[in-house]
Amino acid sequence: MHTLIEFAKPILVPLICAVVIVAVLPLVAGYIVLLERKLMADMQARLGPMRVGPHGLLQPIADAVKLLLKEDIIPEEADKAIFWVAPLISVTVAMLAMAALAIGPWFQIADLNIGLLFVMGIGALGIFGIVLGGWSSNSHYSLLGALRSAAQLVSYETAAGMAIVGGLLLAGTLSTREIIQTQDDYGVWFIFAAPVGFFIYAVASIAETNRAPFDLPEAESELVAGYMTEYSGFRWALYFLAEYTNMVVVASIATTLFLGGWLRPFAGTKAFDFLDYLPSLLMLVFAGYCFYRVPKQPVKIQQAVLAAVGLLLILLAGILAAPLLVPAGSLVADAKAGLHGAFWFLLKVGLYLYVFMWLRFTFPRYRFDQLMHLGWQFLVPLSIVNVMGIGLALVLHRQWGWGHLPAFGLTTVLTLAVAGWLAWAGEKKEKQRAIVGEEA
Amino acid sequence: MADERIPFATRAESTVLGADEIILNMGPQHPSTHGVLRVKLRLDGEKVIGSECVIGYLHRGVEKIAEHRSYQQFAPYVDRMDYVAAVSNGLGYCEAVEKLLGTEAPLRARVIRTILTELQRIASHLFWLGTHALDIGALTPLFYCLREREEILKIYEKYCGARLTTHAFRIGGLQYEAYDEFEKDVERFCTPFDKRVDEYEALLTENRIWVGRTRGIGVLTAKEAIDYGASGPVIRASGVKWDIRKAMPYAAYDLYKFEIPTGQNGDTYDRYIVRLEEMRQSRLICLQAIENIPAGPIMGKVGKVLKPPPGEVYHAIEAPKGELGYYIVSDGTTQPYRVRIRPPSLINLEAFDKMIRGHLVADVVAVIGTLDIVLGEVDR
Amino acid sequence: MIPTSHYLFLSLGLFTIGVIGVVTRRNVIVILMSIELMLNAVNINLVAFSRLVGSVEGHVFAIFIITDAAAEAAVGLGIIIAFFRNRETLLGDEMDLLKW
Amino acid sequence: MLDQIVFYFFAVLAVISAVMVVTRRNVVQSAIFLITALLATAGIFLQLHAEFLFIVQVILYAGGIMVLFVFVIMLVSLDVSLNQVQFNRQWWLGLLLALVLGAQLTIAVAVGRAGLPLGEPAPAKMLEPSTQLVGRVLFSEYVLPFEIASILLLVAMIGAVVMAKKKI
Repeated sequence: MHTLIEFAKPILVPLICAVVIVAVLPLVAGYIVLLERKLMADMQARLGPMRVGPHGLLQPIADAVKLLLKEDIIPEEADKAIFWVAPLISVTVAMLAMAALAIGPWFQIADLNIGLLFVMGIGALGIFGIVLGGWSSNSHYSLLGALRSAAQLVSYETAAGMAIVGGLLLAGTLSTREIIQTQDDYGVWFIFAAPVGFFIYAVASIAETNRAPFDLPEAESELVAGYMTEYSGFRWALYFLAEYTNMVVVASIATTLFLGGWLRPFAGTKAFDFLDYLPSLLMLVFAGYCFYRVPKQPVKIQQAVLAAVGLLLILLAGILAAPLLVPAGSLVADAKAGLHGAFWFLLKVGLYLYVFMWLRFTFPRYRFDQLMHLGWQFLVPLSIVNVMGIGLALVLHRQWGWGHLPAFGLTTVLTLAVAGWLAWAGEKKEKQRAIVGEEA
Repeated sequence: MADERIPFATRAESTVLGADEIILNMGPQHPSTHGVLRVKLRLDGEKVIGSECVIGYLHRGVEKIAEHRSYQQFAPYVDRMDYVAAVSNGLGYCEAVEKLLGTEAPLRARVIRTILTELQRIASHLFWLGTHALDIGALTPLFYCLREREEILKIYEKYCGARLTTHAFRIGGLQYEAYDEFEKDVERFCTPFDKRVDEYEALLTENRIWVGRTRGIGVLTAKEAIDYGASGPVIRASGVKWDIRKAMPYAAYDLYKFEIPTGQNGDTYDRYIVRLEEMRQSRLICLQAIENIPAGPIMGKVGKVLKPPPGEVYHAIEAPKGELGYYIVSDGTTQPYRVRIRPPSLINLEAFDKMIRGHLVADVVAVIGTLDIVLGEVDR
Repeated sequence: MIPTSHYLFLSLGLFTIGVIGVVTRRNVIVILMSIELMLNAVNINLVAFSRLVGSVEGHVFAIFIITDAAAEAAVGLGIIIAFFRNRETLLGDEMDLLKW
Repeated sequence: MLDQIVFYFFAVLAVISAVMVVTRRNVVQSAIFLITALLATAGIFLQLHAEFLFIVQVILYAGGIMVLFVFVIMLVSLDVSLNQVQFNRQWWLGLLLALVLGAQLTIAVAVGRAGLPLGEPAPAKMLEPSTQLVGRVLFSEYVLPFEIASILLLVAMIGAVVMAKKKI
């Protein structure tokens, strides 16, 4: 028995993690959608889903059931086999990318030494799901949407890749685990060392996941729903799942590389150790809010559901607090790294996604040529300059013995100056073009 | 518009690359053609090199119906043309028939008509702003705009019981006296409305993406605008100071002070600015009007059966979308011999091809949006 | 342990299939794809030998080959697009003009 | 054991996909099978502990070059070419020659395999972090070829733009 466990151990842990991810991700995606709808409603002076469950808490489940039961329509003229396979490619690839991500020090499927590159590379395959889906639908809207999408993904992958290279220069490794370890050693998250790089990655990642203001491929008002136009029911849901998984993936990359992964803010400073209690407190506050709302629910069953949610949150708070309360050395106390790491990681991912959504509710959509201009004439040059700047800072720091602050401060200012110049030049060119256009 | 530029043979085998141009059919079922407009676009890649609007999907024969209804019976039908600005439609029709009869509504009726029509202008522009922004991809302004529009619709509901197709006016004046809290309600809406418009502006006016999407798009010079017979905000954005409220005052507009906002470039951005400014001006008119609503009757001396003397009349008002004209011919019976309506949406839509050529597919929705068309009015 | 010769057999199998594709198919795009297949077969060879010898130079050369394949695909597809635009066909045996 | 399973699985997958690439009538299907073949090759790279090459294969080959192919296939018309004869008139001659070539190579390998030791003689430790190793070799010994390759890419890029643009 013992030998069996020993034999299975290296396979078992990743397997469990993988199963957890595959099983939980659709649910998480559903609740991200709910969160998005609720946030959107809040910003738009309305309530959002309120009917299914208290405050719409069960809406994602209802949606999933509806989508599963919907008729699966395949257009007559479509290339059936490819039409079937395309959404599967999208989903598989998006989930595969999760494999190398370290959600807390305990929860990781595989710590590859090409970690981040693996995530990027596998993510790049997702484009086939989109392109093939759009092509096989045999519709102008789908095809245009797919082509736009492909062009957009390829363009912004360049900028995102170069931004990541900047971060990797700082880390000196590709393994996700070691990247976070390096940030712990430095005592500073890379966002503070390379803010421009983070900015570039943030913009490019929005574009890569086809989110507003870069959601041209599915620009509802222009191309109906882009490559998804002809899809319905479960296949459509798969595309949706892929999109939200991709959002989680890019948020995780940004968290890992720039936001310190599972590290608590001020992880190295003893004076800030009280932050360890924050997770439990946060859960308790949410739980308190749930209980406060319970009597106001109209129906018994809704009250029960909301109370259950509150209890769940209290349970989570207890789990998060337990390692802090028991004396060090026991197994429970050791679990702190894993549990709190996962909490902070997910919190950062959540905040990143929140910014995504915030931007979506605020901005109009770019036009395709404007999008390409922004990508190729601003972000790509800037990301190259950013890499050079970080390289310069590292040389100044390591070989010339400058301090962290002057070295990175100087290069950041330089990079920002280049950014300003690029923006100014772009503006000028745009104006000239407008004048020429008027004359012509 | 209807020339034979596009042989609309669907080239099923035409591909994006193989043919120099592809033909894309937008609508009639398309989320951003504002109803059932169908636009056939001739594309070179993503560039529009020609377009044709196909209309008539919402044709209900409004003008023909008029010939078989008495003058009063026809009044509710005009509300169904521009259904987001039903009050303005009614005003134009009632005033046209009054002109035919040679009477005029009492002053009190005219002032209340002015207030309601200006509120309708605000409501129409709000709805336009929301949907236009939505077309360009900004989700949030729509809900802000609908929030304010709701207040106006509530005023209508209190006034006449209906929210959308109100049938608020009667030939000769008003059927309903303004309810007790009317002034207060209008004031409660108008006073903070200025800040609300600032809110929309904060979201859009200086927004780089919004400016990039609208500036220089769908340009219509002053001369072209006049040639196409455009009216309303479309012509004013091109720099022509043409507003029927000033040029040929009707209702009670001559009593109030207001500005005619104009633009210079005649592009989508200018039309946006002009409409926002118009909302502000309408608010000022309303505020001026509720200060002093004269007492008196609300209904002029009009008989139960209308028999206008034989003759013809053309009366135009400044509807939210432009010049809304009614041409009515009477043969002395209780039913009009002929009614011809000049819908601003249709006439403005004719400039569409001129405005869109050379732009990209994504600009099509921007230009359709900026024209502020309502298909019910285009097709009648 | 897998004998290195198995990698070689796999590689030559893929290579031969690629050659067959190049010499028998008419569609230019398929021909181009067959060429990619051949380049790919060579890569397997290089990496297998690199493993055998215990150095990474084979990897380096494989990277160069992939670079070359990218360049080739870009230019080749550019030519195909230009050709298709002018002749409206994709058949290799109709590519019988040196200039137009 | 696992090693063998992985290798033979990917090898069979690669060969079957390759056969499909050259025999499919529909070019899009050919392209999809080519992607599968390339990914199978990537799997073999992984089995050979060439992680960096694995990801290069996935990003560049499958994610980059094949996207280009699929893009072009979608841009050019397919319906016409579906009904055309897919093989050359002298296909039998080509096939014959190709098979002769294949036979020659097979004989060469079969004869020479005696001289090849079994795989895995190199210490696994040395090959483990192949990313760093590849980087070091690439940027020290092979810097010149690397730069030449980048020039090649630049030239190819310009060439492709010149070729594909309607009017310059």
